[in-house]
Amino acid sequence: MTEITMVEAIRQAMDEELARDDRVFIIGEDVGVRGGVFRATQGLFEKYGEERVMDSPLAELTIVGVGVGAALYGKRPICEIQFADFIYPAFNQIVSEASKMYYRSNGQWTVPMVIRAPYGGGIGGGLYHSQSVEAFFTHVPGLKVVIPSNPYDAKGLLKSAVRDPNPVMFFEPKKGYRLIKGEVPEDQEYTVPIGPAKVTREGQDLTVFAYGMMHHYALQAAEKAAEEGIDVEVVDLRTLYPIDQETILKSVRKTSKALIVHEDNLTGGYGAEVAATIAEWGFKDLDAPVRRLAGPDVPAVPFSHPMQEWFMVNTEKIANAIRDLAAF
Amino acid sequence: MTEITMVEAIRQAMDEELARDDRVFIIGEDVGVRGGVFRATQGLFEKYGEERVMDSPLAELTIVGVGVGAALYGKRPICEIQFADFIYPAFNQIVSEASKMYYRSNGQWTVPMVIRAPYGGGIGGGLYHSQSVEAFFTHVPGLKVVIPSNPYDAKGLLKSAVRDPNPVMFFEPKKGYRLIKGEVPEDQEYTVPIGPAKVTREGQDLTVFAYGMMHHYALQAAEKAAEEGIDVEVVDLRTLYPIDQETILKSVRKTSKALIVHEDNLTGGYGAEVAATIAEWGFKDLDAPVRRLAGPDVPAVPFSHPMQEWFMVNTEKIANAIRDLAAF
Amino acid sequence: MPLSNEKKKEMFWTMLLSRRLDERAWVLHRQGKIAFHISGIGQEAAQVGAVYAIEKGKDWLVPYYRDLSMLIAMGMSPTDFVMSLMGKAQEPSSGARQMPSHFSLRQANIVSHSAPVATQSPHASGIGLGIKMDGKDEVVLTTIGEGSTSQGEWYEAVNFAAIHQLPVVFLVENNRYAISVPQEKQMAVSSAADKACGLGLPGIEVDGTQMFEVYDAVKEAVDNARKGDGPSVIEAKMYRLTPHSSDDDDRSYRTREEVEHFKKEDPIIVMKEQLIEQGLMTEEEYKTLEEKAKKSVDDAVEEATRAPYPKGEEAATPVYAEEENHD
Amino acid sequence: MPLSNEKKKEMFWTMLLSRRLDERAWVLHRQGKIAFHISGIGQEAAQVGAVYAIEKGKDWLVPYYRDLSMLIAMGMSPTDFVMSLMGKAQEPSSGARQMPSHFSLRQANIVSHSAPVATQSPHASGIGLGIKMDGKDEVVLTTIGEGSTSQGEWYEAVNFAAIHQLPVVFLVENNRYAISVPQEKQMAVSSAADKACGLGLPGIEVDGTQMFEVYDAVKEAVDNARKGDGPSVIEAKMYRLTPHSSDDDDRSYRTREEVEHFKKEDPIIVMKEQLIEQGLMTEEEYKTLEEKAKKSVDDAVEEATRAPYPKGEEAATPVYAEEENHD
Ligand SMILES: Cc1ncc(C[n+]2csc(CCOP(=O)(O)OP(=O)(O)O)c2C)c(N)n1
Ligand SMILES: Cc1ncc(C[n+]2csc(CCOP(=O)(O)OP(=O)(O)O)c2C)c(N)n1
Ligand SMILES: [Mg+2]
Ligand SMILES: [Mg+2]
Repeated sequence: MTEITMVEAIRQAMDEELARDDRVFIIGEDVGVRGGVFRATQGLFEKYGEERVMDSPLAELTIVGVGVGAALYGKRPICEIQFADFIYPAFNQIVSEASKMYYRSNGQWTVPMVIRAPYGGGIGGGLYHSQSVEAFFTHVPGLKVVIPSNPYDAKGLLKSAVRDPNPVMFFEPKKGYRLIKGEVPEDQEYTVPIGPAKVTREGQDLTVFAYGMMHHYALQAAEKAAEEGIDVEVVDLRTLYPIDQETILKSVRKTSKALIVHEDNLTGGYGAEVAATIAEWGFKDLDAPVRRLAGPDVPAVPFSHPMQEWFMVNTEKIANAIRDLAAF
Repeated sequence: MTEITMVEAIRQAMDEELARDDRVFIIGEDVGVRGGVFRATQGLFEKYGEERVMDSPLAELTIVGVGVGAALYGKRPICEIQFADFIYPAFNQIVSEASKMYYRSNGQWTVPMVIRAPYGGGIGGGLYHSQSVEAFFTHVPGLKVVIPSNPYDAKGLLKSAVRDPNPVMFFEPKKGYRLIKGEVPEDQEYTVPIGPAKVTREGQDLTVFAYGMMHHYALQAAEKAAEEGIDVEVVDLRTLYPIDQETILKSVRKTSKALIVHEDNLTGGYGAEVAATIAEWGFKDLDAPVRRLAGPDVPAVPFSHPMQEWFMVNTEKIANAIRDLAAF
Repeated sequence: MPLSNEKKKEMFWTMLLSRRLDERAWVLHRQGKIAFHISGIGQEAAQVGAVYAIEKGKDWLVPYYRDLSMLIAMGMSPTDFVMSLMGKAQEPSSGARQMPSHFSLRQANIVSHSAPVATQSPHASGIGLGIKMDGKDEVVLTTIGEGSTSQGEWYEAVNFAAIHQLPVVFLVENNRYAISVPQEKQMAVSSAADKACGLGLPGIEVDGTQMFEVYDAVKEAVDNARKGDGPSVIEAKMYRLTPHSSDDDDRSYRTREEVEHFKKEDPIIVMKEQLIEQGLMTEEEYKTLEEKAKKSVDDAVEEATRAPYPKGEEAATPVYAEEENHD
Repeated sequence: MPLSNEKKKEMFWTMLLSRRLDERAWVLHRQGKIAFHISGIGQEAAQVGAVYAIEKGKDWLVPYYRDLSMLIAMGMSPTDFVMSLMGKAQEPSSGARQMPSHFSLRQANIVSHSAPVATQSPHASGIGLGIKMDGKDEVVLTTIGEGSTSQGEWYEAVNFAAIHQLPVVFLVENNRYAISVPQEKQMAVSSAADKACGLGLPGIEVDGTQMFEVYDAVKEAVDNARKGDGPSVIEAKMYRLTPHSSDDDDRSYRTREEVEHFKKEDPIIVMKEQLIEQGLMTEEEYKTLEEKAKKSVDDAVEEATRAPYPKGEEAATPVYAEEENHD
């Protein structure tokens, strides 16, 4: 086991999948000689050549639409969207085409593709380099939506995503790219299955549900709370869609209190679905209101530092929410 | 008062607003001589001329993007998207531009525009002429999202939408265009404010929250339930975003049981937010799990009649859900 | 190699069969037996001419909803089509999930398309990219209406194919209207073929009522693509002889005189007369074809009528694939 | 009416001030005093040449993030700009909500733009439509990078303007790269101006280091637009002399030799020499301008440094307008 960063784990996953299956290729803006603006594809162009690590025109619709076509032909594209904020020009191809192709052809055509995009704030990116976009896709049957929170999962889930016969939206918490480090087996291949959420900290008093960067903070907040005698369970949702109701409800059965955390805007965010699931199927287990802690309902994360900090959920805010809920 | 159809109410609203304010104009596919594929703009081309009732190229991005520009200039565009299913090419202009312009310019620029689109299934339209798309927009601060359920509201809300200084998504339940009739004052101008939901039937035992066509069915189901001695309150949500928490929570305080109904797919649908709101702020009032009745999690409404009926929520299914919840 | 006389007759037969099938769909709609029809009437010459330029079982077709005669040429049976009109479980495109005329035929390399226009165009480029990557000599033919070339999606697809010199032929079926909107409100050029010059690939205009001219133009583009000389845009000019669909009423936006004028240039008449004139077909033979077409359509309607509807709950699947569908 | 000598000197001054301001931003970044900068260095001649062709206070500018010298020309002060670099509350474009160089100046008819490229282009067409509807003789100038013309959004915007003959000038600032991606991977034509022919409007190519040539080309297009003769596409060729932004490292995708080569064609040098050669400016005068620029930038940094940051909770508004913002 060696300790590597999130972005290195992602790079390794693509490297290994490119080596394993020559149908796999990468397409996106600046993924070639530049190695990606976050260096996620660094060295891959040199290793696999221009055709398998392909600079696209500056057009997200092209990246995804061509990806869908290549997948129909029998390739396994990994489409990189430079920032999640720039995925909207491709929205039609994702929602009308990739997600519905299998169903609408009654199983004739599959679209095995991955759409990778760095998401999230706290990096000084302002309104258009900080967005969380997962909730637009966790409502679209036919898609899978995955968000890893640590290098081990990032690598294992991305490898599973590449092998999945369905279109997988793979959102990467960009603030964690270099910040979050973790152990990853060195000489041993592994994958992490798409689907199950994971209890990453056992506890009795309440459960915090989170993903991506917020999961990282949730673990830190749980440690703080532990010092104050609050025993917090933490669940890393990891695969947001389809939702893992079982793991969620099992944890609520145990702790009877739920706090859902994401950095995306509150209203209509993914947390609403988790809360609704609990309110519908875990109602009898509940000892307290289902709480959500999320970004405020303003258009996006502002640039200027004080305003950014005001927007962002962080360890302190989570710890406060834990205290409140524990005291209920 | 005369009884008119939904689509006639919508036509009247546009007619009156075009007459009232010469900054108002309509742009969309086939809205001109053709009068719109649902005849919502019938006669307006003849009355106001080509420039104010303008056939666009077949390009939704153009319709909305040009609309944003015209609004910045000082016009008040009404953009028609022929079917809600075709709104995705305009997603970037709606989500990145229209919704964020006011915030990002710190209040310098407003985008007073309405985006109208017929939505919903049950009309034999198959996967791409039946979609409900509201949940993609009830998560976007800066937008307002309105769905009327009857001619009176359709007319009054659309007039308010045209006068609103913000971008308003106005989704029209197309199955109700001719099916739903209602009284509308003949010689008297009126508007209906954007914002408040409305209790459309008072009851004690449980509340059904619905909108659009499903609200129509919900009222019918409530009548059925009444025959069986179940006293149902019905709330027409009408303005979905920003959400009217107050009316929702007040009704739950009264009935202690909530059933949320929409025809859009269940998971990640608008019902999730209503349920989450209730689970968070109405928890103490609840006597039963918060129930959702919605379209199944398949990509969209299939064409063939038996499969369409399987998909669609209807009066019978709502009545069953009411019985179940009442018995809890 | 020029088209043999046999081939030419076969092509005319395909036009004719498609036309009679298409007309029957309108009748079924008037009879209340089907809910919806969208027609290819008036576009058969261009469609059949174009599709005969690609190789069945090898090349790829990424069609749009008016391409009934292409589908017939590629092996979709009249019964298959009538089943899709009726929403029968066994219709091959989508198991009755999609509206009729939203085609797919996996075994014939015909890709499923949707209703939002122009979404198919980038798929064609993506398939072309796959072909180029594998060094195959396959070609992709994709079609679209002239109005739909207003979508940025079409521009991006053609641009990508031009940059990478992909083996794709972009055929624009210009029937002069997008529902009610005439070409002048879609573009400031006189032909979608003119758009090609701005993207760096050849743009060719051809008379869409002349089946063999369309064939020649598309064949040349296909040959170029196959050789590695890159993509082309071809616009075939024609006229939509019916309303946009069974939901449309075209009287609000075009005069009856205009429609009558173009009925005289109906490609079925044009091509029939051409074949007879050139001595490739006699009036007798033509009558036999007509009878054969009628019988084929009658049989299709009968068979399709007997076929079962899907059960409602069949709609629950297939949302996610367990395995990819490739060989 | 040809440009007066005074005007020409004023234009050069605008270039120079912008350049020194832009360079200071890089310094501030190296000093850790600002978090981000995206530069217009190398593009000033084209920008100033173009923006002087529209009428201040009457015409409209829909810019993109490299247009610092256009903004300076239109009245944004150096202090305003440095405040935006620092995220200070009073910066005029967005109250520090947007990243620096995402401009807006309501009172100067400069429209707020965002980061997703090409979204501004349809706005320009929409403003043009408004102008035409009102029968005004205003004109819209909008800018974009050559890479961003790959977006369908740009195509649709230009197509709409061409169809309706709107008073819009689409200026493409071709600096040869989109971050690391060279023009050949964006298009199969040699200039974005070539794209115009496919859309039915004039397309003009011009040397972007020649300020007065750019002025002449844009002025002609503006005059045509004002007369009702419709839109134009103009491509100005230039070179991005800095990395894409302060987050970029351009060594991976272009050689130092290439950059050095283009540094010899730096528009500041080119235009300075031209003005001196033509006797419009002496070396002495130039030095004075340099000193004035330095002082202006020094003052701006000092003033901006003193200006307050916003309070965090100011970010809670303004999400919804109570009233529209028009006169
Ligand atoms: C994105 C999108 N917008 C609108 C529609 C509705 N619609 C269906 S066909 C059509 C006209 C298409 O015109 P054209 O491209 O010329 O093809 P034609 O039908 O004339 O063959 C329209 C507007 C659609 N299917 N997709
Ligand atoms: C829709 C979208 N995709 C990606 C990006 C990231 N991005 C920012 S600038 C840029 C390159 C732009 O190149 P070009 O249009 O040539 O303008 P230049 O920066 O060279 O002036 C990219 C890819 C973006 N801002 N918007
Ligand atoms: Mg057409
Ligand atoms: Mg560039």
